Amino acid sequence: LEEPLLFEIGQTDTTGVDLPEPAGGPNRLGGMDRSEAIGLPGLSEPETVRHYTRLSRQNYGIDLGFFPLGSCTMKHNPRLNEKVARMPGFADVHPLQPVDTVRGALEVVNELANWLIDLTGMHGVAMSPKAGAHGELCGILCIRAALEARGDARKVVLVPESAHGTNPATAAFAGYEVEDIPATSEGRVDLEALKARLGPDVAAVMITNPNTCGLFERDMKAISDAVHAAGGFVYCDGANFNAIVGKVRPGDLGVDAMHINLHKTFSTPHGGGGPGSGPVVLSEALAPFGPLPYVVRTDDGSVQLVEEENAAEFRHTEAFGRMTAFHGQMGMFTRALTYILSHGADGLKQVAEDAVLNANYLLRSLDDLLDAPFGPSGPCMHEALFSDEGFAQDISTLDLAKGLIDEGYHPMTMYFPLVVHGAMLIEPTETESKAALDQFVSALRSVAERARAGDESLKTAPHYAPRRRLDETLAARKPVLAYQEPVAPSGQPTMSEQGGR
Amino acid sequence: LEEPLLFEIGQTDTTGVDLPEPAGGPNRLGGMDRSEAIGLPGLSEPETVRHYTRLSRQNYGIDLGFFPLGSCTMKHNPRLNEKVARMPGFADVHPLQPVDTVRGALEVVNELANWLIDLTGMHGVAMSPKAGAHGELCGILCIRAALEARGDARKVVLVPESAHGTNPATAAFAGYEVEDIPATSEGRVDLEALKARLGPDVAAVMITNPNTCGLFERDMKAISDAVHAAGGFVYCDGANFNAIVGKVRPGDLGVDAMHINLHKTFSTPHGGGGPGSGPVVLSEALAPFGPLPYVVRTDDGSVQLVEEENAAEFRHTEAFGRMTAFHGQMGMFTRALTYILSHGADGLKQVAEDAVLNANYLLRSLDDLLDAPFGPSGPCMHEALFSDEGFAQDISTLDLAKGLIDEGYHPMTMYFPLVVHGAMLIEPTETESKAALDQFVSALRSVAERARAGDESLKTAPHYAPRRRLDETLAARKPVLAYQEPVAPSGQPTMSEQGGR
Amino acid sequence: MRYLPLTDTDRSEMLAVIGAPDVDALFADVPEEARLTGPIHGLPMHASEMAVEKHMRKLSKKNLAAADAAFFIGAGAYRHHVPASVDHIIQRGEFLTAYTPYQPEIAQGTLQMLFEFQSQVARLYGCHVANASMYDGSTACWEAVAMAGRVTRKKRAVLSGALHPHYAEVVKTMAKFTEDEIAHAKLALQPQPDNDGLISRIDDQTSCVVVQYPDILGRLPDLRQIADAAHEKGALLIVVNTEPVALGAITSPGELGADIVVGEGQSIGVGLQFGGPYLGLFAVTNQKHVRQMPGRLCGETVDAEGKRGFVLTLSTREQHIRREKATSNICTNSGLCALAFSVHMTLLGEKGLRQLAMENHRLACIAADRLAKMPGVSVLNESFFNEFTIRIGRDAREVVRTLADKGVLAGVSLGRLFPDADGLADGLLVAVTETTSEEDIETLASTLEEVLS
Amino acid sequence: MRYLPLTDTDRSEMLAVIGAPDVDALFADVPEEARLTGPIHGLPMHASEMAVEKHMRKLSKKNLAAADAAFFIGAGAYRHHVPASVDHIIQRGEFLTAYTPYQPEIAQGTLQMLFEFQSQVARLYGCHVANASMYDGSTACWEAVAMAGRVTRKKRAVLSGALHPHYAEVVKTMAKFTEDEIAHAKLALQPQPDNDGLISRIDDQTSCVVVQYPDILGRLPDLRQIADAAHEKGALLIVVNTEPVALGAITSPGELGADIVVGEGQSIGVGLQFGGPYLGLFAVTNQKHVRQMPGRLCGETVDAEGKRGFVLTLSTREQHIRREKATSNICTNSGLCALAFSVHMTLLGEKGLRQLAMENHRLACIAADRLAKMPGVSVLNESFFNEFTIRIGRDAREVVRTLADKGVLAGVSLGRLFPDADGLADGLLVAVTETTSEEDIETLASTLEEVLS
Repeated sequence: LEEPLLFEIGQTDTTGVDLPEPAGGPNRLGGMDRSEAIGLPGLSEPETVRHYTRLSRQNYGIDLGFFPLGSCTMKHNPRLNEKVARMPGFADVHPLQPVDTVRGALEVVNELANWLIDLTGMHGVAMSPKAGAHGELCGILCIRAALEARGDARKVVLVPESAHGTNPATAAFAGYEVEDIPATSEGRVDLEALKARLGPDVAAVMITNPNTCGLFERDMKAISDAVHAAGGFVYCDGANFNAIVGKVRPGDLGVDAMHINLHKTFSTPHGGGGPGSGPVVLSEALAPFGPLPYVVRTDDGSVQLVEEENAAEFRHTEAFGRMTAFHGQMGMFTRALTYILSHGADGLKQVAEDAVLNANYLLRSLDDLLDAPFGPSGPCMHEALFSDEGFAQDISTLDLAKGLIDEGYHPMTMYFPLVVHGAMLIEPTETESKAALDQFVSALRSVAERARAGDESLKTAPHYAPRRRLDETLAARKPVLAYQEPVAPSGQPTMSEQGGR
Repeated sequence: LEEPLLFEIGQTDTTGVDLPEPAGGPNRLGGMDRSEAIGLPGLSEPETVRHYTRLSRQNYGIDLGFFPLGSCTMKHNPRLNEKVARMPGFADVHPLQPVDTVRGALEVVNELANWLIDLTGMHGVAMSPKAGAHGELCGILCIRAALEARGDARKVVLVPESAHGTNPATAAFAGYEVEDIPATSEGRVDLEALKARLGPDVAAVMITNPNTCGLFERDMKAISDAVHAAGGFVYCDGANFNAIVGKVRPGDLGVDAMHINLHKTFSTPHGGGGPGSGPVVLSEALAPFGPLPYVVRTDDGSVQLVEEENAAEFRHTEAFGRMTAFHGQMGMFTRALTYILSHGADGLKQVAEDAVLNANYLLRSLDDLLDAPFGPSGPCMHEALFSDEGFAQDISTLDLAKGLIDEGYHPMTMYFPLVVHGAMLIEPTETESKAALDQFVSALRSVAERARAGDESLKTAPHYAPRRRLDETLAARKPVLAYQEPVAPSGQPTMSEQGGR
Repeated sequence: MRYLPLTDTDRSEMLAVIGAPDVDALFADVPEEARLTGPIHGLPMHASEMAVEKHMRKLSKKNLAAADAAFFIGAGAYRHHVPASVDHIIQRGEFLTAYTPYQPEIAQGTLQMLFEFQSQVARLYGCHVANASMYDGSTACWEAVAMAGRVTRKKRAVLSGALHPHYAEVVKTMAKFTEDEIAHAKLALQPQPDNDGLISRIDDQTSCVVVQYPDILGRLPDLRQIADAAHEKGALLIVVNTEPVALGAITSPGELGADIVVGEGQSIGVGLQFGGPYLGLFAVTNQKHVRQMPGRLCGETVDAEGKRGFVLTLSTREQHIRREKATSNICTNSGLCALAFSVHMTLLGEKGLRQLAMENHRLACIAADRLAKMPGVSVLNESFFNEFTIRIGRDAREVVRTLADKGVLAGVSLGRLFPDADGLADGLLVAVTETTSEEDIETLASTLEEVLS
Repeated sequence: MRYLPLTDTDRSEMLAVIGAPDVDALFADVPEEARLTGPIHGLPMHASEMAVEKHMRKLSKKNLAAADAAFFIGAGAYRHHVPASVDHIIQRGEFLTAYTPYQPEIAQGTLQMLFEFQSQVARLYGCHVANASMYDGSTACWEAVAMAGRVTRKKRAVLSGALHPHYAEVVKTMAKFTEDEIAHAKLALQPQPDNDGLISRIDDQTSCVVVQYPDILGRLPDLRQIADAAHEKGALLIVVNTEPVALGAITSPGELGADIVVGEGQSIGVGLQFGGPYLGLFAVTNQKHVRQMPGRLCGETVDAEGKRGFVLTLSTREQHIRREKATSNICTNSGLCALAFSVHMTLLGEKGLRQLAMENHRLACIAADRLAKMPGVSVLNESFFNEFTIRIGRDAREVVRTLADKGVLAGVSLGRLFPDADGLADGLLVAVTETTSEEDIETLASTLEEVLS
């Protein structure tokens, strides 16, 4: 049974709530009363539950199976975290309640901040960024604020070509010119080329470590030293922190700012595209410029939340501003802290080790059949990268990915990083069992054999999914972005026309 | 992907909880320490969630679609009810806590009891029965206790042949001989035949009203009067109370005892087969014999919970005993009360009306194509009954039902009641929309046309379900009721043998 | 009404199809004088979700939740930590809103789960086969007695005095009507169960002996001796267990000679819930007895393509087929609770169950040692798992109520459990689980000391 | 570790396949001196679910939950009743644990939901197209200003003084770096918004005018006049709404001339959550502006068999394709909150939304009338929806804190929102929703009277 659109089954006079009919009479709306219909369809509660339950069954999630999206870190989402986030003292408190009535919530922020600082070996943390990209922006703005504070108007940010798209977009958004850093043939930043480019115009270098080829940047400390010597700052994209949490602290490698994707490393749910949460840890040099609200460790070792009200008290008056209306993603903080406390310092180290072990196991279980361009570069970290080398002429990475869908799997990340042709980036995470990996390897090997043999049926895969291949070109060429009522057959009433002009 | 058995993927040394390793050393187990392995496989939490999520997707539920099981009353289960049942004051209290610490829980029992008494027009209610059949037993035992109290050793219980199988089983369990009551050609109890059978040996008549043919027993009052005149009692099977709640009170029709399936009328979830909950309302004549714990309305109109401790205080010393260890299905009481308060007296009446309206709409939308043996007997109540009359010779009701599965529906109740050949009993309930009914009618009509035309493919349906037809004969002939490890290939360790001697 | 999808327009259109002037015409068979004309007088009208939630929350807050107290109550229902994922899974609509799996092709989720559940219970109990669950431990206990009657064709059951008194009461209530004879020993406060007394009551007319393990005082009877005595007289041994966690630490009843093992499964996955719904477990050690078992059974089979699948089976024992000749009138099981049990047991696994059991025992030992040190208090038990009996030298009912006022739910007084018995009034049953902290134990001890002094 | 499935046996077998002696060999690229040798010193080790839950519950109980107080706080986040079914649906694993729908064939659930969400938001805002959501209202507000700059190729934004001060602060923070000019009027406590003052600041260099509706004081500006003035100078009108429930009662910004409508969607389905995650809404009235929009868009298309389906589209605007030339660096949306919003809005439907809005307004009128009667208290607003400003003749920050000690969360003092502004200190913003009972209003009034006297 296909599930129709809400707009095809709902009616504007149906409702799934029981509220009183408005009494009418005078009001205080200042003459702005709505007179036109809005056109919002409603459903009774049974119909609503069924509509969304059915829709959900058109989705694939980590609860259903292995979800090997490289760089996205699809790991198990513990249900304890969901339960904790719903405790009334967290879910049912307002961000503007008097501080004395939210002491426990602030303790959550502080406890989490404390862990993030300790795990990264940094000095302070800006908790408010709403997602990874927002955190990047926060970090780059800290760097710009620090440079401006010393009257240094540098204009360039260096970004490796293999970086996440958010890196250059962020630097540009913050008003910088973006220049590429080349990579070595083994998939790492070219230290010599980088050094050659450094100079008084370079504000910062943005490095992803472990990088998007799944490799650890061996020269990280040397890079940091060189950048610092040239008067710039080092931004580290922390999207892949899950590979090294508890094993190495970015602060020890000279990083000045790094965002942490709580949904990746600390398993807050992705929810079909968000919400994320991207706290940014900062070095001593950048900490004074962190935006409000901000969390800092004071001299006595305690951790304090700093807002506009108490910025002076904590000597945090150089904050570059505010990135969002309230305190940040509190609902994600409770989940992340719950996850961290569950694992503890020992468990988090095990997380990194098992994630890396799983990735290397996949790499070595597949590299006889799939080309691993950086296979000889040493062990991978949390993800394994392959190219489409060896596929039959007319079979693409996309075809292989869609073929995997027919095997019951979500595909890996495709065509990223851009430095590898037809890239396939596979990240197993630490929450997959060996049995699950073995089953996946066998499925992927079978599809890869077909790709090498030029099996034409791959080109029309998937065959067994809720939909066959969707026409993305049509969607972009003639965008239909909102429901519009079909022209009504004569005599039939139509639902109110789409609102607006 | 097929989901393997837990026993095929779990390991006895894997666990999804974090508990300390036992320290060893002396204990107080009195020498009963376990030495042998148990053989219980474990899974980590991610694997557990995935195992059961995948299993769940092999199931059909009311959340997924229309579930027209006649006599089973598959209606929407509001999520508010689930939320309320989990409030700590209900979920996290022990049945043996001092009474002063569970006043709110007792109020729930009392409030619900109050509603049940008012809605049925009865005198008292035994809340503890754990399910409908347990309630039936409770009611019959009340009757037997009442008869014994007056020294009357009657031996026979009369049951219509269309009754639920639980009715005769219950009467037999309570030590009675069971005799059939015949039905008229229009599908109701034959009043004259009943009167003729009544006598000093008849302890009770068990009537289902509305009956299992979906009809209201018009002569209910006359039946009751006749039974009472003959010194017997009237037990009413309340499984179908949902059809008349708020429209007529069984107490007004002379009923002495009736159980109420909270999961049917008041929408506590069926949960794949339970738990149920079957409070029994009692007439003034039977009320003194209701088992403990018991709820009674006192002279001042208040409602009181009576237990062993205070039985004397409430003059309830003739209780026939105790049916279960504790107070009954508290978790179902909170849900049922939540449901009742949501609907209110007006909404419950609407529930009955919409349930009956939906059933008659189905009856009249199908009776040109499907034989409705009691169609001429007047409006049906909450369910519509059809027979296999008109099907091609070799197509059965079972084939039609399995064909419906391929259309995306759960089949209706089949081969019940026994009085109709190839019976199909369809109960839409009040929580289905007209659009959902129309869609179902169209699907059922298409399958029915195929059944009439003798479409052979129906005989092997379902074709699109997680499983094709299952061999029930094999299951019963060679019962495999627990997992047994396959014989291990040589050299491989086996999991511990199945426990026991 | 938020749960009712029909609009007034729908209703009119449908009445037109039916050919009825109004909805009351559909109730024409109800005698006019019995028909209610409007909503029942004096009852409230429908209410919004918010209003109902507020009302129920208010009632909920009138109770002292176990989490908010120092908590030591057991006596047949135990407070254990249930992992959050258990509750998540049982709320999946596909499990929660499914019916009894009578259409196996679209109910493999429930059926495979039940098959796994049966296998888990059988292994836990050391039995051959378990059924797909029953209402609760007390009703399962009576079903076992009734089954023993069918198997042995005898009508005399011998009940241990240390059987949970509510269980005994249920058995006696039912036996009154089936005219079975129940021989029930009196309970005495002894450090060890009175096996000899029990055995002395077994005779040739005895269908079964019913023994609880651990027993109502928390003691651990050695079952082998009773099993031998029962079997010698042709009686079955029924063992009742109300704390399945114990079986992670002690030998299973099946291994010790029980013929039928029944019990309450609530400890694993289900929670306290003021007494219900709970989970009756029922298993037998002898395959030949399977067809005399009550309740549903799920079995393995194959589908038309030869794929493994599961179905409800042996239903010729059941009421919907056999009617008055059924082995029981039971119709529902406790499916959702069985699911919760099975999920929790899967999370535990053998390793976790053993750890959990030993952690319970460790804390119980700490509590017993702490209480034994108090003046005026003595620990009765020589052996126990996670629950034991103390004597406090005065009527425990009163003391329990006083402690409750101070936020300590100290246990169950034997006076409450056995209101008519002599010599038990100063006994207090104290249960300790992994949810009990050492701080809780200290709170119990110091508050009890305060009250007793 | 309950979340880690690998056993030590698995680990050894896998290392053998890899050909590594131990797991540390896999970290060979990490410089030895930076490698941590054991768990970080001073941090706690792993803990059981029960222990973590207890710890977090303790922290939770240190907060005063809104349900336990008389609650009147708004100022950009509103407490509404969220139906239980909303939370049930967002916890379905298929929604909760899915990724961004980059593989549309197996993500139609998320995609169809987003398409429905976009359609709902567009209609609610009276716009042509809405995106698939952003972080929150404040960041959506800045994105709108940035988009207006791209559309008009001008760099001067005029902000109403009655824009939420946190929103204005976010805009100003970002503008510092992009070197946009921000003209921001000062807020004065007037019964009506200062439209004339705002209009007087619009010039030919103005890219956009940003107006909040209802504004931060709860007032309802007539947007038509501002729209005309802005459009005359070639500027776009950006309307910010922080209370979507209001749009059930008042005319939508799109219908009144807005070019971009942004806002906070938290009121519908999401809950308070101490400030996040929330739900940024973003919509435009002019189809030509679609390609300048930030954030994800979901569009309709067909599959290879011609069946309708949905995909993320127009991604050439986005960072993962355009990198430094993207319209925004935004990468995630607020998908799960968008789902909650969409489910709640579906339950409401137009009928329910209007009822909800009018019930909010009705109760707010009762509260305003009640407070206006108090000595020393005056109501500022001539118009309002469910939030209004009162003046209490003394510093409201102190009064709010005193009331909180008495269990009354009375609202937000203007002094807290505008710490640097003059003349606002005695202002208190009071929000009233359907969750506010008339009893709560009475509690507020009487407690306030007690504190003020």
